[in-house]
Amino acid sequence: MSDHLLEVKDVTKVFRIGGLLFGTELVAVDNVSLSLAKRAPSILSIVGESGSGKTTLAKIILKLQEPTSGDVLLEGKSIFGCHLNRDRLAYYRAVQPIFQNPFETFSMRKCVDSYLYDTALNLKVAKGRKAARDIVADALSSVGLDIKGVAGKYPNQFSGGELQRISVARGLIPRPKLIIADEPVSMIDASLRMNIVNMFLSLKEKYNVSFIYITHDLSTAYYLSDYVAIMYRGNIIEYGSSDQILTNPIHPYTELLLNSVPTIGKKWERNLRLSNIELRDDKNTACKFASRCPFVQPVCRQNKPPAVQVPGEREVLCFKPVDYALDRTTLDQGSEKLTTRRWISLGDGSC
Amino acid sequence: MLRLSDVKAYYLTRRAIVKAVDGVTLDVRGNEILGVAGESGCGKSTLLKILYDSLEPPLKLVAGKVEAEMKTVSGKTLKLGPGQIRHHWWRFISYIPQGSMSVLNPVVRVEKQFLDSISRRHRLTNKREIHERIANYLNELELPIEVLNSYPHQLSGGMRQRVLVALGTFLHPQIVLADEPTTALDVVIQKGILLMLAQVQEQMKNSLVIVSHDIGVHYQITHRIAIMYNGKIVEIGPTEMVFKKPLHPYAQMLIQSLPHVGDDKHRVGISGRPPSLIDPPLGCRFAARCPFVMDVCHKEMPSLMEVEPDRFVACYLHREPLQARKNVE
Amino acid sequence: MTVIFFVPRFLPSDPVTAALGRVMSSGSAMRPEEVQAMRSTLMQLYGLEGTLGEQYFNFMKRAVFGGSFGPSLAFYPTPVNALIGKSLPWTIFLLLTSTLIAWVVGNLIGVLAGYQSRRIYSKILEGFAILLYPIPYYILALILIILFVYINPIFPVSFNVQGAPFSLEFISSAVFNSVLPALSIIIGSFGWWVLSMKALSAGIAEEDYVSFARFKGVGGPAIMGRYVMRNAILPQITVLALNIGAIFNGALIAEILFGYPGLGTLVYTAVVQSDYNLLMGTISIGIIAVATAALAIDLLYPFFDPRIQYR
Amino acid sequence: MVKLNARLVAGGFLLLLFIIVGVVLSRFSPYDPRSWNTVPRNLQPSQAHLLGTTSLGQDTFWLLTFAVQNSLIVGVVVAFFATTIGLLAGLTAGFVGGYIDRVLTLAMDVFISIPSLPILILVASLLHGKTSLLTISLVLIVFNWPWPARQVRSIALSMREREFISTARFSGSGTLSIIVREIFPYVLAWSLANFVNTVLVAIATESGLAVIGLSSLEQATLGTMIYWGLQYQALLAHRWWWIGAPVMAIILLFIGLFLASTGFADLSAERRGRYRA
Repeated sequence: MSDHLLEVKDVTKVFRIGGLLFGTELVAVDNVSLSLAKRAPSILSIVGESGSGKTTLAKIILKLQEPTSGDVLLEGKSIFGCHLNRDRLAYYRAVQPIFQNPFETFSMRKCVDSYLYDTALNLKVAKGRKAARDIVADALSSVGLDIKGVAGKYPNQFSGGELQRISVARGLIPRPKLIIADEPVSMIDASLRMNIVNMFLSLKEKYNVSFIYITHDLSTAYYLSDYVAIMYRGNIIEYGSSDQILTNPIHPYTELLLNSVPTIGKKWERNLRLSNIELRDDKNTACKFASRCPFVQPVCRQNKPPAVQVPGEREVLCFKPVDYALDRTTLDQGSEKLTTRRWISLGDGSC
Repeated sequence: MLRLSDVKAYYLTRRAIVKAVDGVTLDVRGNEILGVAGESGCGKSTLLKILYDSLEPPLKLVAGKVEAEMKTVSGKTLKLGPGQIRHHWWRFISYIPQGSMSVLNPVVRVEKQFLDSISRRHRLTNKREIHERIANYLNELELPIEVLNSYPHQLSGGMRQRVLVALGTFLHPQIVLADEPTTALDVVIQKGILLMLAQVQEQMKNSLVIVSHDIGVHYQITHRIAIMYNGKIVEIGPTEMVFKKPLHPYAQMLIQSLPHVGDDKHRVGISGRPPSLIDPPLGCRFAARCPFVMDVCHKEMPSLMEVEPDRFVACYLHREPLQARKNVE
Repeated sequence: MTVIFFVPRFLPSDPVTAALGRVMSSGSAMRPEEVQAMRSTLMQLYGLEGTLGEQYFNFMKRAVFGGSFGPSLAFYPTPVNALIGKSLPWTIFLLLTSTLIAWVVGNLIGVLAGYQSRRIYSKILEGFAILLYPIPYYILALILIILFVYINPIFPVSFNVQGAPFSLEFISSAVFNSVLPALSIIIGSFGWWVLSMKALSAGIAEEDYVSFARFKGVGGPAIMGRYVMRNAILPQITVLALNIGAIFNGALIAEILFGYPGLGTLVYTAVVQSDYNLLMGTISIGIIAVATAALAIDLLYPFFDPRIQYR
Repeated sequence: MVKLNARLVAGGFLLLLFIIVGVVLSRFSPYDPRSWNTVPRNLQPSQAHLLGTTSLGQDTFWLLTFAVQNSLIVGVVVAFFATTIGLLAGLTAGFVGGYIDRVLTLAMDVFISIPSLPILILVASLLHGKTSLLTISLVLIVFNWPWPARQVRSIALSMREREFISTARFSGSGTLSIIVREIFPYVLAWSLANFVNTVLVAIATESGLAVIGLSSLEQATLGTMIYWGLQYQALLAHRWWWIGAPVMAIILLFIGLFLASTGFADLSAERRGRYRA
């Protein structure tokens, strides 16, 4: 058996936009690899802005879309390999989703609890309706809800926060090893958001379940996760433990993101200029961030940046640390600005 | 500039009366950025409709006064009430909506949509002159001129929102209302647009009202902030002060619940949920979720009172008005 | 859409037997060899020799590339093409003018009713359209005939054009005679345009860009024209392409009832006279014409909608 | 509670009237509608003959009840099969997608853009005189399934991406169960509206064909009544009731059907709107 719970291997997803003749191709996910260790439950955040491919990646892991190339392994077995019903149900027992919009998670024409019973019965967690009721009640109480308050009600009778709890409860029924939560709190009011986020933390401990938390919000990602992967236009440009990445970013894009978060207690410097170039058709042979990067070098416009291993289980998709490691002096001559950057000190002693 | 006194505006539908704004007193001052913060369904967008004088059935102004003071070109001051403000839309007061795809006419070029808004309000009649002025203004805001010749779908979300800011401020209105101007935009673009708004306000020295659910946004660029809860303003004061020492329990808990990068403190949300706007409780709207709740809180809604210079709060924990305290001293 | 050309394949077969049956049932006794000879003659005339594939190939060769449907039997030896050539312009003239008038007027009224859907006049207009829309063309035609031919004889009973071709008298009498058939098509399709345009523009009037335009201080007529109408008319173009077949159906019957010398009447003649070649020809031409019109509208659509670009 | 709207009530009332006239009343007819000369010819409306009699010696009123019945049968049969086939085809195309979707969509577009009447005329003339209501119904079904199919397909396509479908999948539900339990409730009200509308279209087309004498002439439908009336120059002879009765019946029936159809459509829109709010 593999010692990885989940492995995403070189996954690429290309969409065709428009008709067969005049369409263009869009690389939504570009050669992404990720893994989650099995030994202890962990929370991995995939952070990115709209169009970064994070939701597509989530859909691929959830088998809702097939990758153009690459594979996803669950405990060493490809999730796309077999089409037997038995395998399908086994997959659903191991992986469960939580969606962004709680009002869309359940059909408006059905009672919410029917989904919970379906899950318990179809996934063979419970034999018969009576046993299912106990399991459903149990799952609901673990998210702080009472089965009596849920039974026979339609989605429009709940608030967004309550529905999201029910959605989590449904996902918990088969005792999955992994929950994929796609922006689970972005539609939830700020005052209630932390209740859901804290719930994830306690569920991780209580039920030994790992989470992949997909978000655009760096502060909850920092609060919640053990590991963070930053996505930019289909690539994971920086990966590592959340502490390291979010307090000491290497990639210029991560840094730009962090500086743009409207944090309370830290006023923005008023120096941001938005580019007027509509980023659409950069060549695929350059760093995708090159046109926005304040530290751009000629090499960034000519070559794809490599994935560089940085000590401490970190990986960065950028020329910055490479150049530093290879030839610090040439780079110093090339750009004076770069020598003042913080990442230089990070490289000290380790590279 | 614009003052609301004890305004109540309800949605009168056949099924129920939704008391979206239920007794709000607020004034928008000259040369300031005022933030209106609140969660979904707290009445902040209804408040915006009142400020913009765009009440349409089933929304109705039930009680209270809305007064605006407009400075005319000749330097006189004109008093305007509800139903009159709308005659000065775009010239005296303008509106920047959320920059979604749907606020610009999809089949008309951007320039034409610019011209729409000024042809009736502006003295300029020469087409080339207007074009020149628009081009200059876009230049000032560092926007490419090509956007004028584009259709909305050809622009990215961030660019569309910048066009909307330009559109709303082109005639130098005395009041600009921005409704969730950066919601659904990426953080980097959000920062750029908020800074752009702040810069424009700084140059024009007019009033900018920003409505947003994201209190981080308010912290970054507003001068004063009004926090709404369930159809009422619970706290209002200078932004810096409110964030440093929030007085209303709701404001306190809300600000404290937000996590920050690099801060490992355990954060908790507020339990429970806001009461319904159809059938609000008799007393304080926050009483059911408030950890400091007292008997009196359930009996009567506390009114907004000035408890420190320029700081107003509606809570029985801060019952001693500033005036009374001064007298004692 | 262009697969229309395959339609002749759908034909349930053996018109020959049917024709023979008619000849025989008309009383004249025939010897078997005569029957056989007649059969093969008919087969040849109808282009029904050989396997289905050969037939298809022959038909296509004759009809599509040669542009010929053979001679008419009823008006032997006039070729079918000549007959169609004479009647097609009439149908096109009738269909084009009446569809255009109905579409334009219907859409104008529809946008008016939709933009101010709460006003009483728009409710009255809508009610009027609801009463008109479900009534089929031929019923309207009958009502018009009853009203304006019998009760109130303004128009002649049968179609009657005078004067040399394209003289003033000819044109005016042609127009005069076309009023009733055109009116039946206009009234018949008008209700639909009003109703669909009303629904569309009422939806668009709720769009953010319309309320934003109002907030910008744009005047009512400009909003209705540039914002509501401009956006609502686009789907109506597509709907026109889809509905042209149904309108053509209606026009066929209206023509027959009014004795209008178009394709419909020709079809009817072919049916009554059991003129198989003529029938095939008229129907193929009709279907091809409708499909071409629909295709043309579809192809023109991107010119109206800036959101669609062929890159 | 489902709140009935005014259109549905008005339309339903008219339809009920026709069902009573066509289905119930026709059973009490004192005459056989198919035989001629059972009553004196060309009588003006009177107490004995409510709507007069025809030149063929039939009682117009009782003939009308049979005509309504036959027309309704054609309409309902066509609408039932067309809607069912359309629903299945649309769901298959929208939900299965891929190659099947492309073929079905092509077929839908072809059938929609071909005018149906010429084909019907062709069929009718080939079967010369032996046209039965059944064959006409069959052709009408062929031409009427693509409309609902197209609509259902687009509904299914948009639904496929909805999150609650994924929720059902992750609850272990199979594709069939998802179609039946998740998608069907959303399509149902719309299908009802389409069903009623197809009844209208089917009756209209059949009558149109009948008016020019190309439908089954033995069986009385609203269209054949008009045909015989025209054949016997009822208009020239100013026998208004003969043609007027079926014309009025068609107008009222169609207005009723149309009101009911839009009423159902409004109803489904309203319900969707209410839940969304």
